[in-house]
Formats: sequence, structure tokens, C-alpha cells
Amino acid sequence: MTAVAVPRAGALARLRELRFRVQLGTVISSLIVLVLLVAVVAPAWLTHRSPTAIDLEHTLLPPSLSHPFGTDDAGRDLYTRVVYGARESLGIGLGATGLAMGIAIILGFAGGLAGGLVDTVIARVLEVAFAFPVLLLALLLIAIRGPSVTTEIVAVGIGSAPGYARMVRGQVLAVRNADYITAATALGHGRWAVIGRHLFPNAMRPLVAVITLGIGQSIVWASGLAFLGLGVAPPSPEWGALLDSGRMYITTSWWLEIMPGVVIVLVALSVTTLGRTLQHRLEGAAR
Amino acid sequence: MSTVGEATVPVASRRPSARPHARTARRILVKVVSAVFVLVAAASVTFFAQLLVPGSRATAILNQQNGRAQQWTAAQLAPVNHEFGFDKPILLQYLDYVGGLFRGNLGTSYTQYKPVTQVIGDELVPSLVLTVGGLAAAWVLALAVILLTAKRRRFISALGSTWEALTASLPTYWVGVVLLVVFAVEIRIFPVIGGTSPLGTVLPVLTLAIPLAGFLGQVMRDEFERVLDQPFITTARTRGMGDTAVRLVHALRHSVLPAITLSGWALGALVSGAVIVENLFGRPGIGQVLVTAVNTRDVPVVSGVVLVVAAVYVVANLLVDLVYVLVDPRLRAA
Amino acid sequence: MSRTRFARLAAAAITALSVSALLAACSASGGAVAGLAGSGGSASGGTAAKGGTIVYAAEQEPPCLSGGWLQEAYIDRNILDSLVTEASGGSIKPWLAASWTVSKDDLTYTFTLKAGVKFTDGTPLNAQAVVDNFNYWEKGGNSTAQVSIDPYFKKAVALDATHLEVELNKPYLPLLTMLAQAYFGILSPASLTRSTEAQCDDPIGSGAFEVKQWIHGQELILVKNPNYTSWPATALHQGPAIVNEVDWKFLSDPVERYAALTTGEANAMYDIPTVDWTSAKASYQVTRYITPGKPVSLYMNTENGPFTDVQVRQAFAYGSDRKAAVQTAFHGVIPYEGNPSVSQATPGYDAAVASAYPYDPAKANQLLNQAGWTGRDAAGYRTKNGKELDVKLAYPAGSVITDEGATLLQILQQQWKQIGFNVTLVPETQAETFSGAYSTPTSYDAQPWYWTSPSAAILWIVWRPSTKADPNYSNSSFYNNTQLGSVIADGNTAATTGAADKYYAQAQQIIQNQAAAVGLYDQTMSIAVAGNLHDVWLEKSQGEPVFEDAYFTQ
Amino acid sequence: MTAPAEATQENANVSATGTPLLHVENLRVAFGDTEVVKGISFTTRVGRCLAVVGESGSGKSVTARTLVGLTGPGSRVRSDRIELAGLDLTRQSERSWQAIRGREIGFILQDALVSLDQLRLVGDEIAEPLKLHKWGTRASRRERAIELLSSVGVPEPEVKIRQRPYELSGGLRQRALIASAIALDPKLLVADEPTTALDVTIQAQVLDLLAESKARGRSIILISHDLSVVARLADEVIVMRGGEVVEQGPAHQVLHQPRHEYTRALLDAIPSEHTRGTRLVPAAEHESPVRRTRKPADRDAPVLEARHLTKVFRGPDKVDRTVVDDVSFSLRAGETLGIVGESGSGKTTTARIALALLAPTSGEVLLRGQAWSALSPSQRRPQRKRIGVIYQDPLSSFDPRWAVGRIITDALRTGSRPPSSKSSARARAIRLLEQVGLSEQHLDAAPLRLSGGQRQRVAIARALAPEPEVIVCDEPVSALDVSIQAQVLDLLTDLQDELGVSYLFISHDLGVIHHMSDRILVMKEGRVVESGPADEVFDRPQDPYTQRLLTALPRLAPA
Repeated sequence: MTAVAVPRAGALARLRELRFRVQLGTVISSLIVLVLLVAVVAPAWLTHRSPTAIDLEHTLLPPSLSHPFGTDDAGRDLYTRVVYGARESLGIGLGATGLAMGIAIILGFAGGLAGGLVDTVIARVLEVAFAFPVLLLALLLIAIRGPSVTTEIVAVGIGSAPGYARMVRGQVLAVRNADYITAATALGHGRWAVIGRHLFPNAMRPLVAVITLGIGQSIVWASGLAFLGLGVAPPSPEWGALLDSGRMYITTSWWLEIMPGVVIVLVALSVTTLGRTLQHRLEGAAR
Repeated sequence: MSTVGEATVPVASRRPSARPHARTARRILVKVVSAVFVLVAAASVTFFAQLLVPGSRATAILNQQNGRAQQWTAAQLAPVNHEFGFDKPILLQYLDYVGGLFRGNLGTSYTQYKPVTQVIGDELVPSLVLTVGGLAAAWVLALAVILLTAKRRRFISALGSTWEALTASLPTYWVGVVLLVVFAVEIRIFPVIGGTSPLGTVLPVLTLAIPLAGFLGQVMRDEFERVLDQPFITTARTRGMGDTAVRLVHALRHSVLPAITLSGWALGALVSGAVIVENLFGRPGIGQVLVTAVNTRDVPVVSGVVLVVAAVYVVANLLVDLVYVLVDPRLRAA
Repeated sequence: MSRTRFARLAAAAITALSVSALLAACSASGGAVAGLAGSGGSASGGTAAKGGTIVYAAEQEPPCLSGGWLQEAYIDRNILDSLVTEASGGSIKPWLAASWTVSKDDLTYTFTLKAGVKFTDGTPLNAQAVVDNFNYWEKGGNSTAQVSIDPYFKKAVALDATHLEVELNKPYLPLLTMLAQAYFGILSPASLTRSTEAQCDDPIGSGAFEVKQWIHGQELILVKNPNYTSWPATALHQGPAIVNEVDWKFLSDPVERYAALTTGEANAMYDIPTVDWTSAKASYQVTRYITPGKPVSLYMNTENGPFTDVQVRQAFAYGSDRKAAVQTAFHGVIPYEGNPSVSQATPGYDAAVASAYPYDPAKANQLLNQAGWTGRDAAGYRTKNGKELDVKLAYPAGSVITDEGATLLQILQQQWKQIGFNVTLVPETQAETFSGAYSTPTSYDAQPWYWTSPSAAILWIVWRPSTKADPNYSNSSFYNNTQLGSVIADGNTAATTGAADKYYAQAQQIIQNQAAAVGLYDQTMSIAVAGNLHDVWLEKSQGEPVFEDAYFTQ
Repeated sequence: MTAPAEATQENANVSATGTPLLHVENLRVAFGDTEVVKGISFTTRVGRCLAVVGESGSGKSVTARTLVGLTGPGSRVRSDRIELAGLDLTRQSERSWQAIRGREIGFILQDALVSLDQLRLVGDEIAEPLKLHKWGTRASRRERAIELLSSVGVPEPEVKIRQRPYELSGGLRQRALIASAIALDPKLLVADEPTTALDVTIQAQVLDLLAESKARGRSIILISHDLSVVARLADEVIVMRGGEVVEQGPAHQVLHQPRHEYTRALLDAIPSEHTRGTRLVPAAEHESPVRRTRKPADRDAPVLEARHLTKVFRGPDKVDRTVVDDVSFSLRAGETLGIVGESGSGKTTTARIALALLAPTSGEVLLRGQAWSALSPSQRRPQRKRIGVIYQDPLSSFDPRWAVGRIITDALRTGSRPPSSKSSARARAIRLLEQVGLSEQHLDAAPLRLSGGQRQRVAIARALAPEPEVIVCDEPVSALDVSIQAQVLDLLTDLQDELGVSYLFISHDLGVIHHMSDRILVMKEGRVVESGPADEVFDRPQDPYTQRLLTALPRLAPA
């Protein structure tokens, strides 16, 4: 029997294949996310001021070297507030997306795997849930529980869960019929082993990108709630709250509205860009 | 010419069923029943959710009539409880409400003393104009950017996809504030108080459309670039078709399919956005009604708005299904 | 987000008036009134013109035009006429009532109506119509009107077509002042018998304007009543309204309202954002009105929590530079009010009380030490027996407390932190506020609120001690002081305003000494009017804007 | 504008002369630094067919696309000369290329299911070149489309133009694609794998159609990996490998007296009735194919037995379709049973029933005489190790996250002798890899990074790991190039000799089936139309369908 030559799977070739296609956008996005993570973990590394320290002598100062984003109506340094706000804003993003994904995985897998009556019931439940857009749900929930970070997380989480649930279900259905699932069954593996070892990880893989998109979107939604006066309690520097309190000054002290807005957009954009890069890589790897 | 007949290829798969009319009727019935279920369920969930709000409804009504925030004596609450039927068991109130739904009666507003149908009916059209306009504008924007930038020179493509990612990340409300200040206050092209006038509708519609266009564009771009690599595109080129024509005649129709599906899903985002936009631009609509009703605990109005949103959702998704089949008739066979 | 200005009413007593700070052209246009009845006379701004539409950028849209909200009264003033009106200095002048007499025992009021007045539905105004209105108020048709007269009103009787008699159970000096408010606008008898819904959408009166169309969520269009004959004695001109329409736009966002004025889309606006105050004053006719009644002050929960200890309450009052904070947060536009019980615009206001509790951290610390809050935890907050000095400060966000107010509270929060208070700010949603979620002793430690009223009798409403038999749910400090109660009651029954004011001053001192409430700032109302629009004025009882005399100049 | 009638007349005159039409001299195409076509020259003649043959990566498709100026983005094309009937194609602007494409050169791609726009009407697709080149009016173009469809043998063309490509059968669809390519009767037709992915009978029809075009004096460039397809049509053949021409010459010479070793290897690698019992790839030490000695099959002990299998599927329209209809067979130890049939014949469903991945509607499958399909899933699970499976697309049958080593050790654990430790699992995995011609260094490789042949070897190793008695091979070589296919087929037969395992071998390729099978089942529309020993079925087919299949089969030897 002829031994087939080993393919060009040598270290060098593989390195070239694996090489991250470095794009400017990805680099910038990574940097922004890195700074964001520092802001979450150790905000004091990025600023020496306190986010709540008021200074009635220096209110509404425009951006300058000592106050890069200017100061607000209580003389607080806006840059510092934005830095400290990262933790809560990102917490809302992660919490809401995590909650949404948790619900989506349970419903999506139950529906996709069980099929039949269970699937029909879940599909109906999802349809009803779809009738509650994120903001509507948030309004109702906040009316019930009062505004808080937890309420925002729950509202945005539950509100975005049906969309994810459909995606998860779709993935489960697609992966369920994949040849490698059949192959594992044909090898004699049990149902739960196949689900745990093959179906779950592979169904969830493309959703990694969706999750990163969701984090950015949740932050954006939270800022919408703040606009309706339903954001977190002051003096929290949560970004949505900053946007809301800046609105009054849009024509007189623009930086109060524009700076946090730019930060929200940049962060959402960066997280999304990284998510898409990841998605393309995963898709590329699966092909 | 070979004489091997085509008969060897089974085409039985697309033979219509024996009783097509009965089947169509059944399918329609199923759709109607499930639509009614969704509507009633949505209204019911809202009905019960609002009972969870702390404090009694009678207290809320008295406080809101008198502009106070206090407790009331049982004697003061009793007439209100009686007038609105809060003294009946919850289950009975619920059954009354659901029974009313089937008769087209959504109840009476606690604050405006009008039938909910009327409260919402007045505001429905401006909201529909806003959301449908927003969706349409988003499509136009997204398509324009895709046709101009997808699979062009690297720089142009990157510009297009960056634009999409950027706009998709914009908070609706922030877009609105910036548009308002720039185009109504600084450069006075559009009115600040737009109301429902056509000119005044431009900024609200754009506010809704810009972030949505980013989303649609992202989905379309992936699909568009994939489609442009398909063999049938090469076929069209080998017939002597130019690039622009290939994009318009062949690629476009294929690449809008996922965006059509997304449009059904985007409805939630549009409704949410409408709540913000209506409040920001002082524009009448069910978004404003909703916020006011939630604030004043006007239970029937909130439930009514949810019902309307659910109905719009159901109808929109039927439309999406229809449009999908129009664009891609392959699904009709399935 | 809508910012409800809750109507606050006075159930009790006394006339007298608010200070109104009229600025710029408004006072100048006072002279241009009389000659304007027929053709457009000339005024300071240029040639006066008849007709036109005033676009008024108002704030909150009420759900109903027949109710007890201040925002409803603002509109009603322009479509309904009342029996009397209030003039500068608190004097009461004729309106629908041409004249009136009061019996010696102060129990019977006899009104003589203006002749020839017709409602806009064509029916004539007669004594019986007014009697019907009294009965309607008493029945609760307008909740604010009802509680304003309920304990005193006995009955109203029509003597003939133009004369009626109103009988009281006991003397009630503020009756006429109360009747001057728009809650007491006279409705056509036909209007009274209609459904609540119709009454809400289109109340019919004899006013200078009538409702043409209400586009919910957008605007209320008022059209001039061409047959108007019943202008009040305080009117700036004789005759029907000069403009054809008033377009009452509902714009909740102050930035947008001001923008509408600057772009010329609106001719007048309600509630100028304080940040734009200086520029507004430079470009427009700006009028500010300080509301009488209870100013925006913090109710201190004396029944439960840390503020049950008077020393802690006093320390709280000393512990922050409220004056400087109000100055900063409101950009120097809204005045600080150190008197927590009545505003500087209220008759009987005690200015000495207002200067108590200056910013004095040393004193605050000393009081807290005395009160036993001597420990400090890791975060720097004071503790007593291992318990942190926590204060839950709930506030009706967006409605009572605007964004500027929220900034004020955040500034104060930081100052309180310095002396060891851990103040948690809890914004209440409107739904929570209305539901009474923050109305019980266990739900908050401090809560800011205001209550407009033309009289210091507001003290009775707020501070009357609560009893089992007759609970006073308006006493949001849960402060039951029988001595305070009797001092206020003495004030209410005093024969002269001078005597009454002495009692009221005593009451203000007790409240301030006990720190049962902590003063913050005065509730104000302001409008800005474009340069080419003249004679828009605010009436005196509660600052209702009046458009019937207004006219444009080219 | 060319009136078709005139054109035909003109063609008749020149058909036999062999006038040169297209000259290509020293064509080189590079993508970035990689040259994929390295200097190729040829001439096509009127009424003749030039075939370009090669395996994947040979540069044949790039060559074809370069001829219509669609080499693709990032490419660099150099040549000494490309000239079509006096027209210099090396210096054309995109605009003038658009005028040439479709009118001067027609292009046919493989499988019309992806090469025609599925969302447009067939009539519009056919009329598109006419419209693009401003031919006639809307009405006349419609007429012409009907005419064209009818000329390529599509029945009821008036109906078909109002249908969409997916509504047509594979054969009709491919004809519609050809109709659109010849709409303006271009002088040169470039057909890039026009019959790949088509069933053999349809393939024959399409080739006939091209032959007809050739007979009408059109010049054809046929791109194919399949030498037997080429044999049917080509007058001249170019064999390419790695962008280079290895052999070029008249068809009969290249196909029957190949001068180059590579051409010869390619030809030898084609399985057919002639290669039965021989190795397709000569072992290194042997110069010529060696006759294998087959163990006699144990005739008396059926390993796997199917009795009257029937499978009915209910479609979404609630209509029942019988996909497998009363199929019986028995597979004996050490034997290969071939199931052959075209798409939709039910052969894959039969395989899935045999694997008990699908329950039959009626009938049963027995394993060594014991119940198999009738077992409950939990009863069956421990037995599964006795039947292995190899799929057409090995890559999709591997969990994309797993490396080769994990795939194989996972299979080892399901066998009757699960490895006791990590190291023994590893050792056995290496042994299996060596058995299928791979080595230890493949253990950590991701299947994605392996070549097609290597992937199929991994799949075979996985199937062997639990030491099964039967392996179901479902189209195991259909996606492979002919030389790789030969290696895999050789491997399978070697393993059978070595281990005595039985194969249920499913393929649409009659050559492969004939090469591999001891006995054969011919399936059509769910039914077995003929069965028997391989040679018997192939040499003396009884059923008309089998006969038709065999007639349609392209062969190297002129039919």
C-alpha cells in the first residue's frame, strides 16, 4: 500500500492559513475594547478623579487638557464619569445578553430537539413574546419593579430573548441534521452524549458573534430607557444616564451629550466589529 | 437528439394535493386561530402584569385625577372601585376584559374616559406612517449603500461596511437629538415642531431609519457578496452583462431575502424606536400614548397598545411571508 | 418624559397674592390696552395687527380638560370665564359677576351677573347656570374645585335671571380668591350634562376661545369666540380676542420648546430651561412667576428611620450648602428657599425662618455626635450600634423634580456624604408616584415635594395632625404635633390677616425648629414671548397664561 | 445581429474544413505570486471540439474563464496571442468584452441549478443574451426563446419559459442553460464541466446536444475532469496538471496511446468492468496492474439481510411518497454488494435503513440473523459497533471542532475492545491511520486542512475503529478526483482482503460499482429493477432501465 504524502500541513503553511487577517478596523476595535476592559476592572488606572466629586467652581467647562470631555452641571469631570460608567453599562450589556441567551438556549434547544407539541407550544410562546418589543417590556417591568440596573437587565434580556431563541432553534435544527451528528449516532453514542458533545457546541458556535452584537445593542437599548427617564438612579455615571442628563445642554454645552454618545457608539461599534471578525473566522474555519 | 425520455425523472414532488381548497382553507384557519391566540395572550399577559404594579388602581386613579401621591381612605376608594369594577374578583374582571376583546371592546381609559379603541385609533395612523416610513427609508438607504459599495474596490467596500456597522451602533434617541439640533435648530431645513406634516415627518423617519439601515445593510452585504460569487452570476457575465446590470438584475433579488426576514424581526426595534422618536419629536402616536398610559397606570390603554403592537406584528409577519414568496417563489413549492 | 406640574390647591382660607416678577415689555404693553378694541392700534413693537395664530409651546398634555391639574387650569383659563378674577395685590375684581355683596355674618354671598353673556353653544348665562356649576363642583365634577369649597359650601340659589345667592356653613374668607382660579370656570348647563368624555375633550364656556380641535399627542387648537363680551376687569383690552387662534402645542422636551421659539415656529413658550435663561432674557419678553404655597422642600420622615431623631434632621439641614447648590443647579435663575413650609410668594411668609440652618458642617457633625452617630465605617459613613446612617431620598423624577432638580440632589448628596450621611437617591417613576408606592412611612426617609396654593392656609393641609378617625395623608413628614395643629387652626379662624399671619409665622418657626421639613427652592413658572407678540400675561391666582389680549405687530 | 437561419447555412459549408478559429499562444495566468496557468497554447477549429482535461487545481477552469475575460479579481493574464477569428482578445476593454461575451463566445457552466438564476423565469434567462445584445423586440425574443428551447429538445417550450429553473428536471434545466448559451449562435462554445453532477442518462443527453452543436459547425472547448466524457466528444485533448500541459494531441491518440505517464495513470485509474479485480494504482514495486486474489465469499452466512423494506415519507403537503419500495437483499461475509441508481432512486434511504438510522415503514433488517431494525434504540446502541459507515462528504461527517486523533479515538471507544488508557488509544489510532495510508503526524490535524483523499482515509479509519463486520459505503468516492478515487478504492479492497469486512457499496457511478462489487442491485424510483452477480448484470442486462443506463455510460473505448 502506498503511503500518501503528508500534505502541506506543515507548521509554516498552517501558520499562514491561521494568520489573522489583520485589518485596521479590527486593531482599533481591539484597542477600544481593551481600554473598555481596563475601565471596567480598574477605572482608577485611567483617571485620578472621582466620578462623583462635585466642584461648584468649575461647572460646564468645555473640553480641555485637564478635562478632556469637559465638566458637567455639577462640576464633575465627564471623562471620569464615562470611565466609571463603563462597569455598569457593560454590566447591563453582558447581563442582558447573558440572560437573553440563557432563556434562548433553553427554549431553542427544547423546541429544536423535542419537536412536535413542545416545539409548537414554544413557537406560540415566542410569537407572543415577539409582540413585546424591548422598550414596551421595559416600560411594563419598570412600572412594576421601579427603575434599576437589574430591571434594565431583565427587561432588555427578556425583550431580546425571543430573537435569540429563534436563532438557537434554527441552529439546532440545522446542526441536528448534520452528517457528523448522524455519524456519531451510527457509532453508537447515546442521545444525550451526542447532544452534549456535538450538537450543543456546534449549534452555539455561530452565536458567539451574535452574542457580541447583543452586548453592543443592549447598551444602546439601555440608553433609550434612560431617555424615557427610566434609567438607573443618579449619581450613577451609567452612559445612558449621562446621555439623558446631557440632552438639556445640547445647544449650550454640547460635550455633555456628544462625548458620551460618541463613546457609546464607539464601544458598540468595536464590540460588533470584533464579533463580526470572529464570525467570519468561525465561518471560515467551518467551511 | 437523444430519445431518453424525461419521464425517468420524477416530478411528482410538486403535484398539488387532492383537495387543494380544503387544504388552503385549513391553512388559513390555522393562521387565523394562531393570530387570535397571539393577540389575546399578549393582551392577557399585559393585563396581569399591570396588576403586579404596587398600589391599587383606585389609588392611582384618585392620585392622578387630583395630582397627588398619597394614600386614600377606604371610603374615598370605594366609589372608584365600584365605578371601574375593581371590587369584582380579578378572574371576573379578566373574563370581562377578554370577552370584551372578542366584541371589539378594549375597555375604557381610566384617564380619558374614552373607549380605548378611540384613544388608540386616533394615534395609530401617525405611528404607522412613522414606522412604515422608517422601514421604507431604511431599505432605500441600505440598498443604495449596498449597490454602491458592496464588492467594489477594497477601500470603497470598507467604507460601506464601516458606515453600516457605525449606523447600526447608534442609539435611536441620540440620532434624533443630533438630527434635530443640526437640521432643525442650526440649519433650519426641517421644523422643530414637526407634528404630522410631511416635512416634519422627515427627521423622525430618518431617526428610525438610519440605525435600522445599518442592520439591514450588514445582512444584505454578506448575502450580496456571497451571491456575487455564485455560478449564475458568472453565467450572466458570460452572456455579456455589465457589472451594474448584474448587481441590479441578478444579485439584488437574491441578497434581499435575509433582510426581508429581518424586517419582520425589526418590527420590535421599530416600535421601540417609535416610542422614543415620538416622545423626542413631540409627535402623536401610540408610542406617546403608551408611555403616558404606563405612567398613569391606565391599564386598559396599555393592554390595548400591546394588543395593537401584537396585531401589527402578526400582520407584518404575514406580509413578510408573502413578500418572501413573491421574491423567492421557490418557497411556494415547499 | 412628561413633567407633570401637579396642581396643588388650597382648601382653606385667605386672599392675598403672589409676587409676580414681570420683566421687559410686558409691563410696557400695559398702557396699550384701551384703544385696541376696533382696529389695531399702534404699540411699542410696530404696527399692531388683528388676527393671526399664536403658537404656544406648552409642556404637558393633560388627559382631560375638566380636572384638577394646574396644566388643565392653564388651558381652561382661556376657554372658561370665572365669576371673579384676582388683580395685583390680591384684590378680587369682577368678571362674570358684575358685582357682589357679602352678608354681615360672612355666610351669604349675593352675586349680580353681567347681562347679555352667552355661552359658545348659544345658551345664555343666567343665575341658574351658575347654580348648576356650584352643584357640579360640589358633586365632584372638578375634584380640585370640590375640595376647595367642600367643607364650607352649603348651597347656591338663583334669585332671578341675574342674581344668585351662595350660602356657607361657616365663614370662609378665601372663597372669592378660590373662585378666581380656572378650576371654577363656569360651564354651559348643556355642557354639564354631557358624558365625562365629551366634558374632557371640549368643555363649553363663555370664554374668549373655544376648543376647535384636539390632536392628542400633538396640539390643542383654540379658536377665538367672536361674540365674546365677558372679559374680566383685569383685561388689557375690551372685546373679543385679537388673534384668531391659539395653537397650544404639547412639547415635553424643554430644549425643543426653546428651539421652537428660537426658530420662530412658536411665538411663546412655557417654562424656559434655566440654562437658556440669560439668552432668553436678551431676546424675548420673559416673565417669571413664583408660585405661592409650599415650596419645593424635603418632607422628613419623623415616624420611621434616622430622621425620627430631631438632631439628625437638624444635622441634615446644616450639612449641605443648599443655597450654593440651588444657585449652581438652576444657573442662578430659581431662588433658594430656606423656609420649608411656605414660599416667599405666599402671604404670611416669615423671612426670618428662611435664614435658619446655614451651611455649617461643624454644627452638623456635632449634632450627629450628640445623637450617637459616632462610628464611621469603611466607606466613611457614620454608624450607630453598627448600623449605617442611611437615608433613602425618594423623588418624583421628571414631574416634581426636573433634571436640574436631580442635579441639585446629587450635589447635596455629595455634601451630606462629607458629614457621614449615606444618601441614596431613588427616582420614582410616575406610575409609582401615582400608585402611592412612596406614600407610607416605611417607603422613604426624605422626599421633596411642592404644593401650590394662594394662601398660607396650605399649612393646615400639610401639617394637620393625623388621627385615627381623620387621617391626614397629606402630612408626608408623618409629623403629628398637636401644638402646631392648634397654632395653624388659630390662624385659619383669625379675624384679620395681620393676626392670622402671626399664627402662621409661629407655625413656620415650629416646623423649621423641628426640621420637620428642609427647604430647597421655590416653585416657579416662566414664559418667554417673541418680540412681535404683545400682551400675553399671567393671571395672579396661579400664573395661568392669558391670550385674549395678545396681538402681533409687524 | 445574426439571423439564426443564415448562420446554420453558413456553418454547413465550413463544418468539415477545420478552419482555425481561436489561437491561444503561451497563456499564463497568475493570482498574486502563484502562477496557476503556466504557458499553454492551443488552436480550436470550426466544427471541432477541444477538450481540456485535468484534476482539481490543474488550471483548466481558469483557462476557460480567461477566454471570456473573466479570470477574476486579482489575476494577471499574459500571453503572446489570443485571437478569435482575427479579433485580438488580449486588448479588450470591459465594455468591448461585454459585446463579445454571449455573441462571439458562449459559455456553459456545470449544473444549471446553480448556474441559472433560480428566481427568474426560464424564458427571461434564455432571452437575456438576446436582450443584452439588443436582438429583436420583446416579443421576438420570446419567440426565439421558445424556438431555442425546442431546438435543444425541451418539450412544451411555451410552458417551460414561464417556469423557473428549479421547477424543471435536471436534464431540462441543463438544456435551458445550453439554450441560453447558444441563443446568439456564437462561433465558440466554452463548456466548463457541463455534465458534472448530472445523472448518467442526462449526461448522455447533454453530450449529444453539444455534439449536435459541433456538427452544425460550432467550435467547442470542453473542460472536464472526466476522461470518459471527453472521449465521447473531443477531437483534440489537452491534459493539464498543476497549470502545465502534460500532453496534447488528437483525442484517440491521447486516450488510447498516451505518451505521458500522468495521462496513462489517469486512464488506468478509471474504474470499469476492465479493472475489476485489479489495482487501479500500481503499487510502487510493480510496473503493471496486478491481478488480485479474492477470497471466496462465504456464501452461506448472510451478515446483513434486508427483507421487503419499504419506506414512505409524508411531505409537507401531506402527500405520501414511497421512497423505498419492497427492497430485499442479503450481504454475505467478506463480500461487496453494490447498489447503483440515479438520484432519487432510493439508494441512500436504503443505506440509512440498513444502518438503522431510519426505521422502515414495513419490512425488516436482520444482522447475523438477529433483529436489527426492530430493536429499540437502547438495545441497538451496543450493537452499533458491528456496522460502520463511510459518507460521500467525509468533512461534513466530522465534528468541525475535532482533530483527527479525537475522531478516531472516539470511535475506538465505541468498539468491543475500548482502549484501556489514553496511550493505548493513541497507539491504536496511529495503527489505524497507518492502515489507511496516513501516519502519526495526521493525529493532530484538523480535517479541514486535509485533502479530500486524506479526509476519506480518516473516515475509513474511523469506520474501521470499532472493528465492524459490515461497512456501508454511501458514495464514498463521488467527490474525489479520479486518481484519488483510485487510491481510495484500492484501499477499500485491500482492507476487505485483509479484514474480511463486508461492504454495502452505494454509488451512482456504474464504473465504480462494477469495479468494486461482487453482486449488484440496480434501483430505480425506490424499486430494485435488477440484481445479480456484477458481470452478469453488466454483460447481460435484463431490465430495459439497466440497459439504458449502460448505453448512456460514457466509455473510453468508442461506443
